[in-house]
Amino acid sequence: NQSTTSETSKNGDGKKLVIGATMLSMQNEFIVNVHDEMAKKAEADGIDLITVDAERSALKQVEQVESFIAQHVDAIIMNPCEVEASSPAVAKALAAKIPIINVNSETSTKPSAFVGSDDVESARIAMKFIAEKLGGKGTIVMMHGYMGQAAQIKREQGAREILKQYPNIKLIAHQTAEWDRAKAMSLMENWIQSYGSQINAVFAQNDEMGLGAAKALADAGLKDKVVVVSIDAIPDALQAVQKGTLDATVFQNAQQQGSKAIETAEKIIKGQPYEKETLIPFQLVTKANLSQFMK
Amino acid sequence: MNSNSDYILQVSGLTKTFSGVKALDQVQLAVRKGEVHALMGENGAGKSTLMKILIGLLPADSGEIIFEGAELTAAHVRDVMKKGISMIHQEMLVVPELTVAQNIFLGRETKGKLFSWLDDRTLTKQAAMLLREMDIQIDPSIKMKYLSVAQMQMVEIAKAISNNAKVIIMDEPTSALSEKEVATLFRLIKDLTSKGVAIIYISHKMEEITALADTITVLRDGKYIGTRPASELDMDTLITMMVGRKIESLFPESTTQRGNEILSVKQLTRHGQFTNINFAVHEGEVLGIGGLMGAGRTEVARTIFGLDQPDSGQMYIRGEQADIRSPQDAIRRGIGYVSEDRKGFGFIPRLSVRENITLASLPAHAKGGLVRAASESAVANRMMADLRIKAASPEQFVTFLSGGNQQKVVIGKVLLSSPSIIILDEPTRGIDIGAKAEIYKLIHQLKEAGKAVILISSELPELLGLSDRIVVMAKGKQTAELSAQEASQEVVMHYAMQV
Amino acid sequence: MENNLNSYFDKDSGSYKLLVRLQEVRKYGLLIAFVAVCLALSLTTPRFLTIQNLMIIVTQVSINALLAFGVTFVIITGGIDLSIGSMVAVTGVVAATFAHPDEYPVIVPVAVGLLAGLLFGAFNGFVVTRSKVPPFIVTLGTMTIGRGLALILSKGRPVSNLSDSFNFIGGGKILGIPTLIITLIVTFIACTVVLRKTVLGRYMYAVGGNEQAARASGIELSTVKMIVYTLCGGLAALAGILLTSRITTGQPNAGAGFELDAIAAAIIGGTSTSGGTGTMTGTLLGALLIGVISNGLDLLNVTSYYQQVVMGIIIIGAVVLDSVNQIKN
Amino acid sequence: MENNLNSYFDKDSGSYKLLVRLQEVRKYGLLIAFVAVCLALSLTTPRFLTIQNLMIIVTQVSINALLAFGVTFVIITGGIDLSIGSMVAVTGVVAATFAHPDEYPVIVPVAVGLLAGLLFGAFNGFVVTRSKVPPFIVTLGTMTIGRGLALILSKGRPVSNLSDSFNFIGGGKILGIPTLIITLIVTFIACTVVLRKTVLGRYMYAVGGNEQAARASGIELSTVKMIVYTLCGGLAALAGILLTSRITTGQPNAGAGFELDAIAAAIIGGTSTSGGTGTMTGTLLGALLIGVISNGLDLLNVTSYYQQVVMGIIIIGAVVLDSVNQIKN
Ligand SMILES: Nc1ncnc2c1ncn2[C@@H]1O[C@H](COP(=O)(O)OP(=O)(O)OP(=O)(O)O)[C@@H](O)[C@H]1O
Ligand SMILES: Nc1ncnc2c1ncn2[C@@H]1O[C@H](COP(=O)(O)OP(=O)(O)OP(=O)(O)O)[C@@H](O)[C@H]1O
Ligand SMILES: [Mg+2]
Ligand SMILES: [Mg+2]
Repeated sequence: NQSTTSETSKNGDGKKLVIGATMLSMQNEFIVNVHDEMAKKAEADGIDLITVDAERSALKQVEQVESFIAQHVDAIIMNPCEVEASSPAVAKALAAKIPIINVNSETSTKPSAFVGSDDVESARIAMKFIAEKLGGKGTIVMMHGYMGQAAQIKREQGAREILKQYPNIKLIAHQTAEWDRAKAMSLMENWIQSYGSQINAVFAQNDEMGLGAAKALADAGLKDKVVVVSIDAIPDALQAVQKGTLDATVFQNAQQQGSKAIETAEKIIKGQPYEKETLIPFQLVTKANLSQFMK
Repeated sequence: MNSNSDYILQVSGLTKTFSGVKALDQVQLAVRKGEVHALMGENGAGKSTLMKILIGLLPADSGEIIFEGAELTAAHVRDVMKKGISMIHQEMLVVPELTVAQNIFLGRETKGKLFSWLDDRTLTKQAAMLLREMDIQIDPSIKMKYLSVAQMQMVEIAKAISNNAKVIIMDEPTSALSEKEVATLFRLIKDLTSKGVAIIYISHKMEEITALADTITVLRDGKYIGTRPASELDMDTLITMMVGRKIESLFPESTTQRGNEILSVKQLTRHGQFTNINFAVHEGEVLGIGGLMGAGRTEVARTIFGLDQPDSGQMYIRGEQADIRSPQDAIRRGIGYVSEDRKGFGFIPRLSVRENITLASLPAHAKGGLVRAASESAVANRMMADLRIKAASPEQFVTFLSGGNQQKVVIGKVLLSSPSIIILDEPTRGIDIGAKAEIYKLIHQLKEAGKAVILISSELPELLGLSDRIVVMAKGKQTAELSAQEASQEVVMHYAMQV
Repeated sequence: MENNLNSYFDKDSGSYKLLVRLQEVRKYGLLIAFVAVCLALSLTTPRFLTIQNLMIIVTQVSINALLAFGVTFVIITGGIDLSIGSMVAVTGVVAATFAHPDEYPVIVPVAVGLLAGLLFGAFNGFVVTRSKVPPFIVTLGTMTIGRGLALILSKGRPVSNLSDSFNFIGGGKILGIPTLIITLIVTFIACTVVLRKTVLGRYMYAVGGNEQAARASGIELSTVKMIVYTLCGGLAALAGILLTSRITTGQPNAGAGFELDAIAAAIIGGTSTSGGTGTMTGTLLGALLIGVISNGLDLLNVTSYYQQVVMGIIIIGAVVLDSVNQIKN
Repeated sequence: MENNLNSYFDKDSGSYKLLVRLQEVRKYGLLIAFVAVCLALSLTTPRFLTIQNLMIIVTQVSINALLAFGVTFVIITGGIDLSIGSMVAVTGVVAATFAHPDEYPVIVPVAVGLLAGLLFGAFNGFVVTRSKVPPFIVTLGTMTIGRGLALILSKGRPVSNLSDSFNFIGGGKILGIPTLIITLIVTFIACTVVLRKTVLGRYMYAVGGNEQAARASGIELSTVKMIVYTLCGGLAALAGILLTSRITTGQPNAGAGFELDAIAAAIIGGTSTSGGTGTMTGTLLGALLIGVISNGLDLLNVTSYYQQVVMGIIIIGAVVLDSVNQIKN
């Protein structure tokens, strides 16, 4: 079969390993970071990394994996768009006997290996921080990502899990701002009109929206009274935490996810023992521990 | 009047209002089997509106239509056509991307059932037969957009006739035709009437009315004026009925001497359209260009005006060689062009009369790019008055004007760009007798004012009546240059048919 | 004169042949562009011209092509449909809801999905013909409505766990040929026949080419438009069902942005947004061109940011090449 | 005859007044729809009709309105510009790159951003006028190209850490009025003047209304089109700079989908996609309508899925109401 012949050929004449990677969206800063780490690691190990952008479309992702299979790459790294919808890609790769590694998030069909973290957990961490900060009592609003996308669903799930434990925290409004800073700003402005000083905290499902909400609150002179927490720990968000405009963000380790993904792929190709599941924990970032995350 | 059974079609009390303006006011019409019933009236009298209501394209506000003894009011076009009325529309209603055959049978392919199979081969064959019967030489399998205006018009005629209608409405069917096709059409009409088909014929050409009409109904400003047997009407009475006043002689006598040569073309050639065209025009002169359809006259005019580029040959303006690459060049050098296709090249439908009239001379009414509204309005109003443009206001969209008034707007626009050479391509196409006289007078005034006029016309009386010299073209070649004395209908036709 | 006209009639005359050829050249222009791109790719990457890769391209193109066929009908009549992407989502979610294993036979989700698409399309047609609202706004509105509906119906979550027989529809192979390719070919033929061989197709051209002329010929404009939007909805539903089956999930946010790709395919293929012209062959070629470029850029491992730049340039370039070949008016 | 004509000219006559009123009614139709929506909102939520909230709405609308003004120019000439969203991103990223604190005076990022937009727009105009490629395809191509460029220039990451003076441009207030609102008003007036009072504006209508007739009137089609696309680029740049300043970051994926909103505003405002008609007032009203609905739905805390459905229905509804008021044909 194809993958083994290519393996022998490369082992024989030292031909470079080829890994195909399909990323959720190369317009998302965190994903770009993961990818850059992958590229760095691949370069260091002398691997050819072919990257394609699924532009958040599971269909496109499935097609891209098909294309990788047709090209007989040695391994596939997939940053899935969807839990279910990206699953056929995994099945297809496995059927073609090409190892496939999921990075960052999961699919329902089990891949050869998984490197990443569980999005539900990130939201739990963020919401728990809010709950504690409010002393288990208050009113909050939540900003969703693009509705129906895996990250949105999971982050909503995590947040609601925690909210159940705090019956005195009331979610008075939740709405999508489509991961977008400008849209989040407008949404927050409208909420301020509606609820004014009623709002005690904002949970935004990503930093972009968190930053937009923080800006709107600051413009309205309410920032001191409202807790804003979001997820991803992009550089802007870290800056904002330092300035105090953002109360906390949740750090996801792009560096580890990226390099571990390549590492695992290499191990599988070379037939070495490997971790079936590498879970990289989230970390809450506040002013207190900020220094260890600032580059 | 006579008993109902004599009439195949009876209209009474028809009223139609467009955005507050009454286009038809209690109009009546009664058409007998086998007659040619001419409908006369000035531009905007409401003739087309009446016909569109008859055929079911427009709803009437009130009134009654009886066809073959049965009510037809508010019927759908398709039903009206099935019942046996068809119409040749004033504005050419063709689908350019479909072939001639497909246009002819549009709406009637295999009885028009949406999900039935098309048999284009049969359609094309039938169309070929039809066209041959009618003595129209057009390839039915060619796309409509490749035809000249005249050919399209002939296809429209074929389409209307092929419906086996009992009443055929012809709204200015000859406006794009030259003598030869007109003769064909007349023969067809004679055929049809002899079989009992009634024709409602609308035209602004008096000769045609004289030659064809059995009965004449006149409308004026949307009101019914009267119906008379053609034999009882003399021209003057008819014109008075239509216009409400008398018209002096159509072609004014000229006393001007021609001046210096302004424009000359030498060996002008555009491959596939015309070859080696040579002529000159002088100040105070009207140069007529005659020929049959497809002779290439429009193409020569377009080339002089810079809309097309010549392949070889030169143009000289006041003795200097002129390289005209665009209409801007032409306008700058004092050339004005009134196209034969006023809808296509003439006016902007959704701009007002004022905005259309000043379009080619707008910079003259602007300062630093800003339009000076007062100055613009003043010239527009003056031109509207000069040309007697009939519009509800200078702010009315040109698309809502009648054909004749649209044409006047286009002429007004060209005149305002103050040209010294004016090319008029079929300037009186579709224009009523009153307006025609005004345009003739205008041509005369231009000539008296020392302008050079190039007049392209398929109406021989007009060409002969106005031109000082006539160039005749046939199949893209210049076949004659005649002085006013030499020229007569026969002579011009002789050269126009020459190979 | 007689000779002149007869020579136009003479089918063997040079000018007649030239004219006919010029009418056909539009297609060739695009074909040349397409062949040129394929050739360039074959030369630069050996992986391009393999049966397997070509099959992948056609499979990948098929969903966009189905949508493009539908929107070609609409554009030919002078309309536009921006809601096709949302229809993909709605119909996909609806079909998926009925496609869980051991609930209904596989015909049920397919039928219900198609019905949903036809109804959605008919609604578009209804609003377009009954109101004087431009189709652009109507379908922009229903695009938003449809997206909302898909989210409501699915409660914002992907609908998964679909039966194997349903997943076969868009993901299986028959005699080694992916079902998507088979569906594409069948639909292409059907659409071509409708457009070229039926009275309905003729009326589409007539309505788009000159609405007034069509009306004056007794063609019921609103009927033709209703059918066309409904047809477009049906094709979008087909695409939605196939997509859902292919990714084994009904996704409420599937199909976002598909409308632009589909419209692009149609227009690249020579359909004019002003109506009255267009062919299914052109649209198919347009969709294939987009697919080939996107596949080729992936094969050449062009970085995704530069891919977008190159894609844009090639699309413009292909149509430039096409229109250079075209006769002026 | 004479009398008759004079009565037509009589500006005090009933029919003249009626005619003018009927030509104006289009605007009123939309205005009625707009007022109706506002009224409904004022009744259902007391927070709607407060100065502060109205100010917020106008602020939120301003970026879309600027884009819509630009695209109105283009649509009036019979064109379309799909690349405006991408231009927002490109110009925003470019401006942000020069807007870090203590590097250049604030005029530099603004000037460079505007220049980038003008160049981008001019490129659109150049390709549209030089090739026979339909504007839809050209700007679809440059939309993709622009998005790629923005990503390349920013390396896919937001460009942040901008100077306070730059952040003031779109985020500050002058005498209590947000700079965005001021810019909106000034731009609106400027665009209205260009369209209604200048030779250029007249030529835009002429080119869009009947290209051939405009050409035969001595209007240089390509010049008018070049200017129009360049203008649209300039306005997109303005929007991009303001957006970047408002969110204090240059985002490579900013402005995605903005083109649809802007075109929607223009068309809701009565601009016809077939060219030759449209006003800036209409476009502004269209943008405001969209903004008010979106604000109102947030205030009423309508669930996001239903928001989309309601938004779609209201947009169609408003334009239906508008066209019911319109004169037929
Ligand atoms: N759709 C319309 N909207 C508004 N006014 C219209 C419309 N159609 C026609 N009119 C007006 O109705 C009147 C009658 O027009 P109609 O076209 O019937 O005249 P006509 O007698 O056919 O003139 P012509 O000889 O120039 O063709 C004119 O004043 C015209 O401006
Ligand atoms: N069926 C046809 N197919 C292709 N070209 C044609 C056809 N008929 C005419 N032409 C071309 O079009 C030109 C004729 O155009 P047109 O009829 O406008 O000429 P014209 O002399 O201005 O006639 P008119 O009296 O109608 O103004 C001819 O030069 C001929 O080459
Ligand atoms: Mg008429
Ligand atoms: Mg001519």
